[in-house]
Amino acid sequence: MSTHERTITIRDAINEALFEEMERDDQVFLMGEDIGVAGGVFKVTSGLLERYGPNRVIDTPIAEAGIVGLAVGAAMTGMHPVVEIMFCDFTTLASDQIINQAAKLRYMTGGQCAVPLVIRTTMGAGRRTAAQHSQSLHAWFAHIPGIKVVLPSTPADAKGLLKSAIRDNNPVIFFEDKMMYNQKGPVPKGEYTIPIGEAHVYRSGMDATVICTSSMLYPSLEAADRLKEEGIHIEIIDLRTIKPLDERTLIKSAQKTGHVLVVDEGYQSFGVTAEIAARITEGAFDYLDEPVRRLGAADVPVPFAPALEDMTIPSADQIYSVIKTMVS
Amino acid sequence: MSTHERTITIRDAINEALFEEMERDDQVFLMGEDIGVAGGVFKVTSGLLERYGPNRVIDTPIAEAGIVGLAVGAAMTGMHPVVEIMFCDFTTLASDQIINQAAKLRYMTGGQCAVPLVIRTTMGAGRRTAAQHSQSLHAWFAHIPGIKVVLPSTPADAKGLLKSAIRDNNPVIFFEDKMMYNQKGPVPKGEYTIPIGEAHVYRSGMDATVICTSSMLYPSLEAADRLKEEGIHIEIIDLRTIKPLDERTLIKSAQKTGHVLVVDEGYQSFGVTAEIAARITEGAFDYLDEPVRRLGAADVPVPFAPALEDMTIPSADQIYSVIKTMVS
Amino acid sequence: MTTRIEETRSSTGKTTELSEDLLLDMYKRMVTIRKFEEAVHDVYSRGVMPGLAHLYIGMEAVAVGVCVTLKGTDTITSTHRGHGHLLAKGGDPQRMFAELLGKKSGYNHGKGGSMHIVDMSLGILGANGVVGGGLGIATGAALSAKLTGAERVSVAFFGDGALNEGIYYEVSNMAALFKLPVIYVMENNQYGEYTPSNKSTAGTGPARAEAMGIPAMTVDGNDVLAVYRAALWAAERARTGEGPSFIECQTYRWLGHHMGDQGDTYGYRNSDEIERWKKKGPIKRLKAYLLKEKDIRVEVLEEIDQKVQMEIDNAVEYAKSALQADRSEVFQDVYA
Amino acid sequence: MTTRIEETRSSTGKTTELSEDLLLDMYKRMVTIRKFEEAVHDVYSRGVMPGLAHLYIGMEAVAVGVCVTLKGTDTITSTHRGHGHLLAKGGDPQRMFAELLGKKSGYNHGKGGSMHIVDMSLGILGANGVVGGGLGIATGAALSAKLTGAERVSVAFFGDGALNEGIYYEVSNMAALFKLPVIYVMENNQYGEYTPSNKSTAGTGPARAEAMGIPAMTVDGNDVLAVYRAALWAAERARTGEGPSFIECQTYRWLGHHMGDQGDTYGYRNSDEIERWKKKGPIKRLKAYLLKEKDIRVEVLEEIDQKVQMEIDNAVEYAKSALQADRSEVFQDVYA
Ligand SMILES: Cc1ncc(C[n+]2csc(CCOP(=O)(O)OP(=O)(O)O)c2C)c(N)n1
Ligand SMILES: Cc1ncc(C[n+]2csc(CCOP(=O)(O)OP(=O)(O)O)c2C)c(N)n1
Ligand SMILES: [Mg+2]
Ligand SMILES: [Mg+2]
Repeated sequence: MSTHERTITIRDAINEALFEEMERDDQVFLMGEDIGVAGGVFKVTSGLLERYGPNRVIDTPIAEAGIVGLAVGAAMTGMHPVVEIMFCDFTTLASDQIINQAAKLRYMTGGQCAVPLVIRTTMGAGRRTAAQHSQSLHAWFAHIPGIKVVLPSTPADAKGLLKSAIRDNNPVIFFEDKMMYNQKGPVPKGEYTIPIGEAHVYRSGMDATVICTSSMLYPSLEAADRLKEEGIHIEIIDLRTIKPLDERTLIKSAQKTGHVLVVDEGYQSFGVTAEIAARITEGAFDYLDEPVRRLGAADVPVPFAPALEDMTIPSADQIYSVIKTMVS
Repeated sequence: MSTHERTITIRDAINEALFEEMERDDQVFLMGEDIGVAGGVFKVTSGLLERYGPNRVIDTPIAEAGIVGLAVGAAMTGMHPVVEIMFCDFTTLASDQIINQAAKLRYMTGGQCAVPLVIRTTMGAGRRTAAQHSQSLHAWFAHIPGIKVVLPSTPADAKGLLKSAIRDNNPVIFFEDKMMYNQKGPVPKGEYTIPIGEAHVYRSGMDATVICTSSMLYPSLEAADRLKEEGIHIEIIDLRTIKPLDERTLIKSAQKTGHVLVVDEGYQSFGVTAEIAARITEGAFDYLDEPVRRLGAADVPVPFAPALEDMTIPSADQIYSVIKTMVS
Repeated sequence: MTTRIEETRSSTGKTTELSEDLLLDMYKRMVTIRKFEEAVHDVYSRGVMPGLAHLYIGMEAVAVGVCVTLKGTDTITSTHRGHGHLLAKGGDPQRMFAELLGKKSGYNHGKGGSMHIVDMSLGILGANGVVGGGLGIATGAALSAKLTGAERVSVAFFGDGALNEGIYYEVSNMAALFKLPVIYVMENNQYGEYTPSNKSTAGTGPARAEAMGIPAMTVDGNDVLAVYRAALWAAERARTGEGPSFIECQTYRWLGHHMGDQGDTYGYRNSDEIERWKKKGPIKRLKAYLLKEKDIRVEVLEEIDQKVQMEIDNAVEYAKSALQADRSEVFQDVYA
Repeated sequence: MTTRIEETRSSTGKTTELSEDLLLDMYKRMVTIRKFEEAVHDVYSRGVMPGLAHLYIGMEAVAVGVCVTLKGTDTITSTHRGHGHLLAKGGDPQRMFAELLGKKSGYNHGKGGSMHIVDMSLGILGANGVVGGGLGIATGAALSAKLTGAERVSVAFFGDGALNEGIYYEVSNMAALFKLPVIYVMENNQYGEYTPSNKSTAGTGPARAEAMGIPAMTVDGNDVLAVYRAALWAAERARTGEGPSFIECQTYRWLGHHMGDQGDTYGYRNSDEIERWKKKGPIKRLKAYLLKEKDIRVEVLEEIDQKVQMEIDNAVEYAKSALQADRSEVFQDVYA
């Protein structure tokens, strides 16, 4: 990383990445609902319409399948669309386009075409917006060959990974946690990218490994801080990308600590935590002192009432308690 | 099971279940593309239009989201729709309806309504129809709370489970392997149902456990037969339902054999095999002699050419070899 | 078949046939919505209400004009901006407000919040958080009415933005083919979030409906009587087996898209426009009609206003003091 | 704007402006499609071809009438019934047939098969296995033409069945709003699988397009010259920035929905109907026109027939003897 760093929010980091990549490459353009005049409902795209005009920052009708459909066609014919789907809950409206078209075209055609397309979307509960606006459906896309799945947790990663995603020649779905937009962190000043497919050992430790995705980094850190006071040293690995999955880093850590907890905000069952647990178990079986533990979102539609919603999302308390039972 | 059995195909078994349930309950009706006049492209619904008329066997336009949308509304208002989505690849066009509406309505409304809806669809490769007609996307739906996921492998199970699905007060997605329709097997004569959520220990054995879904039963049996000749006795568990998952049966078997292989035709990564492996590992860690092994479909879009396609689907050979390395 | 908006705009003059009771009922329902939404505005602004709230102020005539033509067994589906539809169809302000505050005695036990309120006993098949999400459900409810021979009408309220989701097209095509008793009520409040309707919609809603053989009409959505007459026409068609109808109601939302953007920093409309529409406000308009054309005394209306205000105040008080959603219910009702 | 089919049906009489070369080119392309499909029929019937094959026989005038108006850089998207479009746009019969047989030298190295053939160098953005799957891609290709200022036309071929998928509505709305250079060519072959178009579609394709402000036309899709003229009109509109157009071509598929249902045991149409349409066959019709109105000698056409037959025979031979898809490629090209 560059030595010149500033402290900015994830929102601004993403906004910067969009500016820089649009500046760098004429083929990059944005499409989505209210991303132009309004600057996006999460204000992530502000200023871009003013700078690049309505041909490169396109306000669309409310039509998720159509938006992604157009983006696929544009990507096949030389452009590099960056599409915003406001909530990942609504990627379900475009999932045929994403998985049957975007993800498969290259392979089905024997490599004749590429679909360099980025879908930015939001994930995560905690906003008290109930079951249709709070899902984290990244496991769905991770299941599908032909697409990459990125979910950063810090401003620096968000910027560097989005830039990589935009330069990637494949469809990439980029999950932004909606509660994290105001999260601040240091971001290098100059040009940089972060490679897709590399997990980040955020903190090292010998006693147990916590593998987390997206905003789950923060309760993990909180739990780790508390555990540290008790002399328990946790290694924290922020996945950053789930497809491709940086299996090696995970297995190495598991081999070192022998205790692993995976934390993710998708529904726990048949979700991301299962695959990670399975891969680690396959790769580090003889080193594990106990099964890989998992903490996903509860297997219920996300409820509205704050007290209920909070029960369904993995918390620092839960992480703390699970680790405690593991290392004791 | 009844003592009076006949040998019929899965196609006929499903057809019988539909007849019987439509006869039993006026609220049951069918909707789908070409299910009426044509009797379904796989001929599963033949005869039903003639018997129950166009109000209860409804040929629809090609509009998957619309079909499921109507079914959700009908289910909420007292009907029991059984919808056919020709290929599960096209459930992606209806996935908003399935997961944001059907699966969540009961919970979101605090239990005020039920959505008793069955979606019959096909899964499985081997038909040489390439990447958009060969997927097995059951893992997607298993990830979503509020929906049940059933995937039978024998005529008797297909009939009994479909009848249970139709009587269930929840949305149920019912996967039929398109290569299995001609599979024959004994089916009881009288009225019977098979409960959703119970795995079937298809064959018992002490040396290793193979857990399989849908058509993967058949290569598993083939491999087991070969292994038997070598004195290796495999326990075969046919899951039949993946949501809810009959964890207890799986764990019990794992505790007994210490060696487990999970075989499924969905893409391996972030698929069904991972969750099953994780649950077994959590429940039987101390009994396992090695990590739970997994065999899913290769993580590639399903290719067209037979020689290539066959490489991507778990085969009896592969199952045989994996078990051999496990028990030796 | 499309009636241009100009033709219906002046229609309040010709409605001598409506009883005073009905007119006052409409007035009361509209005031109920207005005061409910004002209360939401107030409570939300104090930071007491979690989540999102999309207010219906300015659009009251649409929900009320349609719902007064409906019977208890008729069904509606609503939108993310659902409070108005629910109240117009008879929803209980107490249980609604309790739901908005995430309380156990809320309609959905606090699990749904503003965008998911349902009352099956009143035929309210739900607000919906997915734009266009009610269209399939409403059309399916109409299908079940047809299949069971129930003489039930199903109404789908949806926005000008929702018109561009493919689902509308898929289900309305089936409604036309199967002659289903459904009414598509398009609330054209000129914007979907921050995008003007003419930037998101090529052609018009009514033209699109007619292209599928669905008779359509555009009415002044701030004129409750015009909406009412259109709904009567459509409901009559539905009840007599003539199939679906489409009504576009031209109206306007006075406030931001949701409570979180009241300042209107999104630069998509100007205050002149807002003022112009406020002058044409639906409640003001009905009130003037009642006073001038129907010779109703102002005290009668004031009494209604006060009664409604009390009812809403009570609902807010009730909701505030009600028990929080019950944590023991968090894993309940995922499955039936 | 909709031209009724009756008006265009007799239009072949008025086309004195077309050069003989162009007419013979059309003839040749149509015969190429016919003979290619006959070969598929033959090879498939012998059990040599894996998977599904949806034949285009009877519909040749649509693909050819449209594609002869296109330049090499113009793009098309096709359907599950794609061979005709691909050949009309210049696709190589050898590489196509090799693909159908799952061979390494097939267009897609055997990974795609009949429903996924692409030739990016010819602007063929692909057959598609999802009904309506080409509509988004075609509209997106038109968007990229507009954004880059390329004077490129994008054509989406799709069926009467596909018209009812919501995606058509979503993307054509955007095409109209953004004035994209796209032509929607609806092949109304009267059925989607086994369901007659009038049972699946309320209203008509052209009416639906016009409701979104997209000029539309219905032509006799068995009259290649009528299709050609409609396509010229639409392509001209596209090239001059006037936006999308819609052409409905009334035609018929002679054979089953796919090779697996040739016996037509699905009871959805009768042989009278099939015979009636065969009499109106597009190749027969063009041939009659060339012989009678254009005084072309029958030998000229026969020579074309023979040449094409040889070319197709060669393609089949080539494909049969080509190497199987390469197992070592099975995990390649999942990602770029
Ligand atoms: C499928 C989907 N896409 C996007 C959104 C985000 N969203 C919520 S309301 C809204 C605008 C809806 O506009 P309109 O239908 O006109 O209703 P209005 O808000 O004007 O009442 C959008 C885009 C959503 N909830 N669902
Ligand atoms: C989304 C989707 N739904 C269903 C199918 C199955 N299917 C294949 S072709 C077809 C009929 C298409 O009809 P039409 O668009 O009229 O084209 P035609 O076959 O007549 O050329 C159907 C339903 C599919 N391939 N994709
Ligand atoms: Mg609106
Ligand atoms: Mg057709």
